[in-house]
Amino acid sequence: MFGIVEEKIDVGAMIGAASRPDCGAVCTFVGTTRVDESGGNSVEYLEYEAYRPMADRKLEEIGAEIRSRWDVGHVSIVHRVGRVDPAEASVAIVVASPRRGPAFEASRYAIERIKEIVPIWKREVWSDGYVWVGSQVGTRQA
Amino acid sequence: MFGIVEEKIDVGAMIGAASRPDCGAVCTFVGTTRVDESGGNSVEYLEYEAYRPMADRKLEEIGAEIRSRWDVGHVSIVHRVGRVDPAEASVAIVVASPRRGPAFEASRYAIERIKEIVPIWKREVWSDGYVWVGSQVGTRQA
Amino acid sequence: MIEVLLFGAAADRAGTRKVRLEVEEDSTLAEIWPLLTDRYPGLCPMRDTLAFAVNGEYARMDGRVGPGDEVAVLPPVSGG
Amino acid sequence: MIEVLLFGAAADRAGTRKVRLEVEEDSTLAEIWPLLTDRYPGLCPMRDTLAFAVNGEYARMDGRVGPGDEVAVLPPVSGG
Repeated sequence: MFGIVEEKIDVGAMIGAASRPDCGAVCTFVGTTRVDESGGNSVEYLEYEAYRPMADRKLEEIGAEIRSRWDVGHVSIVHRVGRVDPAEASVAIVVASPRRGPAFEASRYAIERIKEIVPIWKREVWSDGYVWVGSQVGTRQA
Repeated sequence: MFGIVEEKIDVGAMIGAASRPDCGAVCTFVGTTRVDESGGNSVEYLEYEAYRPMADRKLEEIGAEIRSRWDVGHVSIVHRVGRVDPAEASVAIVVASPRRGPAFEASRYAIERIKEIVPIWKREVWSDGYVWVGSQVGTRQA
Repeated sequence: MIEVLLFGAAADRAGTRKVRLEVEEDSTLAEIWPLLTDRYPGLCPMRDTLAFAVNGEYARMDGRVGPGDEVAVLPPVSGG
Repeated sequence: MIEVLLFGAAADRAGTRKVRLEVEEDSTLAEIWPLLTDRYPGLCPMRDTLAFAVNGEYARMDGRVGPGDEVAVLPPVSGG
């Protein structure tokens, strides 16, 4: 399963769906909203947007890259859009493989590739304004 | 949370407990029963036993090693004993950290250390007998 | 006519998320960029940070664009 | 008296999981091993693969053991 979702991500269900008798390892990466602080202000939440359907397709492409590089039995990648509150998941990657090495390597690869090629953007909404991560454009005074 | 358990592992709940506003990454490793096949026979389930309370203490030690090496906000390691059926989890490791590198590295470290120092043993129960993994002692004809 | 979609910081700077532009058959992204910055000068300083897509796939500045195509203006991605 | 716990393949080979042995004050694991293999010769071929613990912590063959201690015979661990 690959794609952009608007609702909360059910990571437990994703891991359940990845568990197969031909695999001995499941590695899961979850990215969550971290509350940064600076100068008395703090991040209140993150807000994500995506260019669909290109973003869905790029997530599928990452899955295909993984299958071509490693012996894996299952890959799924889900990225949430909209408001994501502190400690909630914005992205979840689940890889099952017969042995543990490929599961670790492929899930790490997936998050790095997401940050390179998938058209998704986040802004940090602070107590004193927002800023688009990566562009440094926003309403916060630097 | 560190320790040996006898019941099914609820990985979703462990990830929920690991998600914190001061962390942006949660990496989870789950080891599951893989059905190997050889010569027309196959693994029916795994059966684990542990030397308690030494095993609990060694899992805690691995947690302490991780905290001394990486900047992590949460570590938990749970290992199940008794019969573990195909695709079910025998071990779950959950690490949350502010940034993703330490979460990946520490969870990989944890599973390698478990395989080195924690007094837990598994036997593969095949359709034609069993074998203690690592000792090659059992009732199967090689 | 082409449809230009703007995302993230680019939508912020332009003050819009979608614009329709009249373009010639067989234009290039390089030719379309000045049409956009004429209308939305706030985009101009972002030029070196932007990527572009045509019909949902990354494209270079010499990539062809014609009537009916969808162009996307993509600031540095920041998913995860 | 000490209590010796056997696990995994070692329990299999000995045919028991627990045995009580009479030992002198200030014995060593090296001195206890022959007492065990006298009683359970099936253990003997495993010698080089085994580790030992005294009172729940890994110990070397020159590790001290005396009455009241718990000794564990540990085949190669295979958790995970």
